[in-house]
Amino acid sequence: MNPQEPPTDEMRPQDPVTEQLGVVPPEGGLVAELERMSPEERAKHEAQVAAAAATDREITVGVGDTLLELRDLTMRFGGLVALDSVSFSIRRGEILGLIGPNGAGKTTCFNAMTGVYRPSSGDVLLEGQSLGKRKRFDITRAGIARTFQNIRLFGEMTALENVMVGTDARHRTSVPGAVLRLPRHYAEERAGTDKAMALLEFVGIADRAADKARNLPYGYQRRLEIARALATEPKLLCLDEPAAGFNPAEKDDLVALIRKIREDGYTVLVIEHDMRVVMGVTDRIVVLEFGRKIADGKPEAIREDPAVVAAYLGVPDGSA
Amino acid sequence: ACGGGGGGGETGGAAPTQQRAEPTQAPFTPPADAQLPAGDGQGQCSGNPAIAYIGTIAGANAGLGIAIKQAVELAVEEHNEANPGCQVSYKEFDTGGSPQTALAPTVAAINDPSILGVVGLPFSGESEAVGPALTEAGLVGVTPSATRPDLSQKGWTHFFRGLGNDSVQGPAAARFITGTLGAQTVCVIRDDSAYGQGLATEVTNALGDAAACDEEIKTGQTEFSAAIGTIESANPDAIFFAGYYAEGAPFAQQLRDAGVEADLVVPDGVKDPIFVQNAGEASEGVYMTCPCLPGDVFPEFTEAYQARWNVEPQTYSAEAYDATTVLLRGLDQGISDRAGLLDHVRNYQGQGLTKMFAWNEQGELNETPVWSYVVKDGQIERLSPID
Amino acid sequence: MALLELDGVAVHYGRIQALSGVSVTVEEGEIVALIGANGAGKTTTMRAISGVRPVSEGRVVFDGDDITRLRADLRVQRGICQAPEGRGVFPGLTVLENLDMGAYTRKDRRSAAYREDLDNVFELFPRLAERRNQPGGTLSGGEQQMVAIGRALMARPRLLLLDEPSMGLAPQIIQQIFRIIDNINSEQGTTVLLVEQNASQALALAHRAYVLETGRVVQHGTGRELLEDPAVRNAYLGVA
Amino acid sequence: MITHVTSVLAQDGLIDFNFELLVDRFWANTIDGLSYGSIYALVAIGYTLVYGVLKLINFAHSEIFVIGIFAAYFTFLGLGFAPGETADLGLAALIGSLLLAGVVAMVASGGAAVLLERVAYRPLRKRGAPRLVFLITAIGASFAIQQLFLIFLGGNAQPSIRLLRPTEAFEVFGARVTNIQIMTVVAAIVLMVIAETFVNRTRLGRGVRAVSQDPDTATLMGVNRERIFMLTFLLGGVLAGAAALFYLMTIPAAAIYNGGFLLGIKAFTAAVLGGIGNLRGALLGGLLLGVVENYGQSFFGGEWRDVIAFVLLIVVLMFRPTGILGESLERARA
Amino acid sequence: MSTATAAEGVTVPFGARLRNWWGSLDRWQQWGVLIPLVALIYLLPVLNPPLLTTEPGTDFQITLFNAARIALIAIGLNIVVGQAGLLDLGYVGFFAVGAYTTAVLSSPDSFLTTQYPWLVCVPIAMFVTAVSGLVIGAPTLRLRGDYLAIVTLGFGEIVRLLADNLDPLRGQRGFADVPGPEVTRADGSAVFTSSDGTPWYWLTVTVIIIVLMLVGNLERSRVGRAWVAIREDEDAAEAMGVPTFRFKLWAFAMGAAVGGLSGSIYAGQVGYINSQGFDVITSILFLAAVVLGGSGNKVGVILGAFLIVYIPDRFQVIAQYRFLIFGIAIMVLMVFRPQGLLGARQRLLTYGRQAYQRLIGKGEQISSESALQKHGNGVAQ
Ligand SMILES: Nc1ncnc2c1ncn2[C@@H]1O[C@H](COP(=O)(O)OP(=O)(O)OP(=O)(O)O)[C@@H](O)[C@H]1O
Ligand SMILES: Nc1ncnc2c1ncn2[C@@H]1O[C@H](COP(=O)(O)OP(=O)(O)OP(=O)(O)O)[C@@H](O)[C@H]1O
Ligand SMILES: CC(C)C[C@H](N)C(=O)O
Ligand SMILES: [Mg+2]
Ligand SMILES: [Mg+2]
Repeated sequence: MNPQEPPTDEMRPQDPVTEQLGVVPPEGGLVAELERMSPEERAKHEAQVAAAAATDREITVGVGDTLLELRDLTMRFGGLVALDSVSFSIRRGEILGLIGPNGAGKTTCFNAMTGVYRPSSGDVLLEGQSLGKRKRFDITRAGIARTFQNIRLFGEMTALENVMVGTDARHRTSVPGAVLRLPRHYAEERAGTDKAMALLEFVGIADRAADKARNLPYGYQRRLEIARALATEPKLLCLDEPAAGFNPAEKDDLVALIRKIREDGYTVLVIEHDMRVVMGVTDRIVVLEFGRKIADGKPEAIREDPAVVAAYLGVPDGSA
Repeated sequence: ACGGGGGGGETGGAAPTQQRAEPTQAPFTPPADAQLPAGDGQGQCSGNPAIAYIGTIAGANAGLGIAIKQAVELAVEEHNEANPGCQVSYKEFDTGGSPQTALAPTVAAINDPSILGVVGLPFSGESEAVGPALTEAGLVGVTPSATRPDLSQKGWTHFFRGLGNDSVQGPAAARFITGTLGAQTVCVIRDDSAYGQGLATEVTNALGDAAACDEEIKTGQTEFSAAIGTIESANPDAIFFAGYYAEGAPFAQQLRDAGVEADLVVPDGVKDPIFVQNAGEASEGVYMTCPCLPGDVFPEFTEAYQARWNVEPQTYSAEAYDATTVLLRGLDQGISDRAGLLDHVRNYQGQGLTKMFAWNEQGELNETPVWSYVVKDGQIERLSPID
Repeated sequence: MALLELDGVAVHYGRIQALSGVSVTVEEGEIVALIGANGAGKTTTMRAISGVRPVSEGRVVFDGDDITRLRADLRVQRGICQAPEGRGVFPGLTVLENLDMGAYTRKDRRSAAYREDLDNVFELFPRLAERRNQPGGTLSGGEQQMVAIGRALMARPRLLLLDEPSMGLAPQIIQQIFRIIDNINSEQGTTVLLVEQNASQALALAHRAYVLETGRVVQHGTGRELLEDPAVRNAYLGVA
Repeated sequence: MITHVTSVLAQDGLIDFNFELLVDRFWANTIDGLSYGSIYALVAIGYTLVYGVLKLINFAHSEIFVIGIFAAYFTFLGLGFAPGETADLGLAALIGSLLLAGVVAMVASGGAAVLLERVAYRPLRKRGAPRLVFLITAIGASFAIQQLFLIFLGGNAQPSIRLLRPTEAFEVFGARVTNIQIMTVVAAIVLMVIAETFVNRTRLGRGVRAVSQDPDTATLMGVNRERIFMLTFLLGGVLAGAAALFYLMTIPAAAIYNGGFLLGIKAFTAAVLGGIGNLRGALLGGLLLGVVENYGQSFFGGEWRDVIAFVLLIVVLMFRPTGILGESLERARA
Repeated sequence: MSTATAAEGVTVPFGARLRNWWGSLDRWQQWGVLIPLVALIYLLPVLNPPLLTTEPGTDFQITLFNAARIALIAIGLNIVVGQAGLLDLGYVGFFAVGAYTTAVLSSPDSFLTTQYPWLVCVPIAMFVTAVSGLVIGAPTLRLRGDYLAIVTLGFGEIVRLLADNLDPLRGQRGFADVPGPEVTRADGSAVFTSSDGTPWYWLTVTVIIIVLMLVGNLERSRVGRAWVAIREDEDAAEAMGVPTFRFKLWAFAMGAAVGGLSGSIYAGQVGYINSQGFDVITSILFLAAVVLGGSGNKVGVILGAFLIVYIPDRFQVIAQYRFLIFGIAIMVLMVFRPQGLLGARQRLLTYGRQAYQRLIGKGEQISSESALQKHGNGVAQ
């Protein structure tokens, strides 16, 4: 999946975590292990992974109708207007880019959508339903999942468990069920583990499944956040600067990953500063500046938009 | 406008002292025939009997416990020195002073067959917690200080109280306040201990209409402006403080600082030289009641204690000394089992330093005088028995 | 003599070895870039230099002195200053106080030079000037990044360590950042050690660069050389 | 004659109200509360400082305070004042003695706090112990110090020594204000202002704040973390020492091995009430706690004092989850 | 904040070593270790091992019982503190509620006219305590970190003070003659008496084993995961769809119920309770048991509880110094084992193990951990 091999286990001659686990990873890491498998084994394994990663939720409506709508969303902090009646909508199945200068209000927009902040005015509608009064966890269950600009993982949990917390959003076992180990507990637990593992593989970090999240390098942590968000089976996946801290090659992988996510039927909203990523992956782009929407259109149009160039892009992107 | 001047003129609160004669000291001669631990030096005991102190050593209110423990230890030492024929071991068990922790050490004492008698437990609460266990084991316990009345009503056969209980002291205190001191309105301040609560109830009941206000404080409290405020507002002729000296001393001091001149009467839990030291000048003229004969007039005991422990004997040291003596007398006679010692105590009759020891069926002393005291020139001086 | 020299440095996290035998030299007045994939050990190298992560093998030499065991805050006094990964903005201090913290070891905090530096930072990042009294914790990600860089500049270090300075910044500002780095290097003579994912720009700017892979230096050379190296291009510049 | 009249909790009369007394004693309670609250405040500052920097509830701080009490006490004794009496001193001698005792107490408490930091907390830091471990170690230290006092000085309070009798300085709405009360309140405010100035206006103070927010990054700015920790403990200890002197003057029989416990808990409550980590909050919390406790005692009766304190805390936190002056910093940004 | 340790010089943490060893055993080997170990635990009061015993200072059986009841408390508190990361300094309040509920229902001193047998009181006490957990938790659980700590401390004190102040609860006069289970020997004498710790110890150990299993089930489930997530980052947990408030309440209620259970057993054993001994210090000692043993590790906290009770009791003979020893012991232990006697990661790793196993396509079994451990070990060799 990557022209450059991801760091393998060779660099970690002794990993205390996996050691404590009593499972020293197979020599050469997971990848090597997969390679060692016989074709049948391999096929079976991949079928398992694919089945587990596929979302259970059927997509009832075709691509195109509105999934999420922001209506005159305004967010004030004291005298500061971080969002100034911003309206736009996201259609099912699309990848929407949200860009703008630093401090334009992009993250604030995420926060207002996911219930971290209560909007000062305006409303957010998911499939026509207002999210205004709903609790944060409920919004997630309703179908919006996100990653964080400043990574927020459960540091002491393993990568796998981090993702399982995400899968739990769709589980219903509560205390009595867990205490008494009811059948549903088993079913959910098993399904959750499988799915989580598959997701880790999907984002390419399965070989560190048993490491504490805290100990993962920055780039891995970002991917883990994506896997965790995906695990909640969102209708809309919101990524806040997913490519930050990636090198160009890794960014290419990320673009491929986001495309794959979309192909699996997710709708994606992505904040990103890297124009190659933005242009490479989005179907449509919304541009914010000083809390106001200044443009909304296809990537090609946005690239040419003089207002956007002035406010944001500056000299045509030279990094590519 | 607070304190001395305030209140206005109804019951002549300004000068209660003029309505009564100043209480005076009644003559008292310490008992000449008091039994001492040393005895006659002819003690012969069989086996290696032991006496145990069970009570707080390191826990809360350790000070009270240690005063007792040290007296017990002193008594045993004096006894052993004087009686080559009877060497009694001393053992101690720390209960931590609370009913929650008292049981394990008590059971340990019970399980030690050499222990024939116990001095303790000092506090009413822990005594209550371990009572059934001691009775079941038939291990006699003489408490030098637990004064809650109902301890003797539980049907325990091991329980002997080495002093009068609070249902004796309470009414006596009330009589002293209204009678001798001639007070017509009284504020009763209580702490939250089983002892303070019980005593305050007894006093309040006995005071009847004279009880003008009441206020509760907590063990460990050091600042009493609110309680004193209540008193100032009520402007009583006298105040009764049902609690221990740890709170009594700062209370008295702050009371006088606030300018309240009413008579202050305190019970046995406060009757301790420490109170005088800690309340400073505020202790001057404070009246005390105690279900004990004056224990502080025994220079020999005081000196011996001071020499051994480098501190003055404290609240119930003398009672503990006496209680130990009672047990030692039995051992001197060669008693070698618990039943025997229990029997010995039950039938014991003898003068102690502090009083005459002879118990009734319930384990209460027959003679339970309550004495009044006053602090004068920094000394606790006995006045007279309250009748 | 080199300003900074890492000699066979190894660093462990518990029993995970994150660096093994890393040797890096930075000459006075140079800009040196470190590039590598996620988890290669770039940040760890920076931490080893600034002293927040102890070195288990090898030596760190700064300006001729062995500072391998020197406390981190004393290294700052010698002129090593780091803008850390993850920004490390003090959330409860205002922008101004944050910047002032950068100058903590400076003796001339009442002087004109100090004021001038402050004005410089505000000029570079007008956004920060607007927000000078806003608590750091409420800034946007990019604004925080500006604070982190500005704060490092306030220290007027001899050796400036920048860990992914362009992360989270808008394209326009990124251009600016690279210009700033160039400027302080050429005008103030500050030596810079730079970790960048934006490898092409970093390599274009740097005099020399090192490539880290799984905790080892696998390649080094001038910026230009590496920029043209097919393997590097393939692995880090995303030019398939 | 005033008796408890109204009853709540229906017929049982479980809790009595005494409205009359509350009104009657309003000003007296306010003044007493302010002065006692000042002592809470001075101790609270120590909690708040240490908490702010190490996120550690330093349960041993109450013992640091007790050390100050004993230090002041033995200074009195050393100066030749007799237990059980009130000395009769000229103004100069009085001020001199008090100053000396105060300095000794502050040095003793401050030194003890620094020592505690060294022997108990620093090793833990070096080993990267989790936060709760510090808390438990603090408890261990608190036990140990208390027991040392108990073993060496016995279980009773030291005989009281007084250099100064509280006398009425002036009256406020018929309530008297004593000389000691004035000294206490003034000292609390002055010391608070000094501490606050130090933390907010000096370079080292800024180091303290930086370390409290992000110790690792602070190091990268050249802040010597260890020195900041030491300084924090020192400052907290010194203020506890000052509090100890005024406490001893207010309650001369305060020199007892476990004398810090209750006050410590109250002071900590005060610190949280005001917003832990906030110096002004500690002062405000202390004063408020002192005053409300007193009103409550008059209204409900003395046994409810501590209940009132904690209920006040809970109620305040319900409405202001980070205390009265607590940083209402938006929670860390998502 | 941590210092470097050279790779060679690293000592494997004791807990990890123990775990490795445990993981390296076969299933039957594990049983082979476990059964004698449990048997040994049950036999302790009878064996009264010479070096371990607390006698002559304190009755060893009762010390063991006290250790067991504190262990039960520590297990409950560990749910709240170790799992969910909610610092509760007033846990003694729940213990008190459990004890008082039992006493009020069963003591002749009670204002109630009927006295119920102990066995009836226990479930009621647990229920009442759980409800009190909800009542205290509902308004306070939105507080963060140490604000929660001090508020719980306040609630704990309020519980004690109510017991002290309210007349029907009898303050320090207390409730006497709280009965125990009505079991008699052949000769008609009661088995459960306050002076014989052994039957009570056995009872409590049995209860502990049951509670451990149930709590273990919880921890190895979605619920336990949610707790840890909340502990690690409450906001992120909420964003991942964890109803944090509800799960925190559950933690509080579960923890409280276990505390109440312990209180109830305790009241039955001592037979007498009053408002003393439910103070802040006691509460903090409970916490010390948890932290000392290894917050988050159930076996660890049991060990911690044992130490908390055992150290002071062991030094009864030098009573004056025992709390000094105790205080210093705590400090020293914490310095040498800052993660607690046993570290906290045991449970979480089992998932990794399972999933890893399944991923590499070998272990198909998910229900039995030991099978996986065995398997995992196979890979390791
Ligand atoms: N809690 C808050 N209090 C005060 N101001 C805030 C708060 N949160 C955000 N802001 C301000 O609102 C503005 C928008 O911030 P936001 O994080 O949404 O920017 P952004 O578009 O995500 O920028 P970046 O690309 O740098 O991440 C910023 O100027 C920020 O300082
Ligand atoms: N605190 C830690 N504990 C354990 N291992 C760690 C820790 N920090 C980093 N590591 C490990 O050290 C290795 C190097 O990490 P480092 O952060 O230096 O990489 P990096 O090159 O900066 O990566 P990125 O580009 O993602 O920031 C990684 O394998 C990582 O898992
Ligand atoms: C030591 C004593 C003052 C004890 C008190 N009389 C009680 O009953 O608890
Ligand atoms: Mg942002
Ligand atoms: Mg990095």
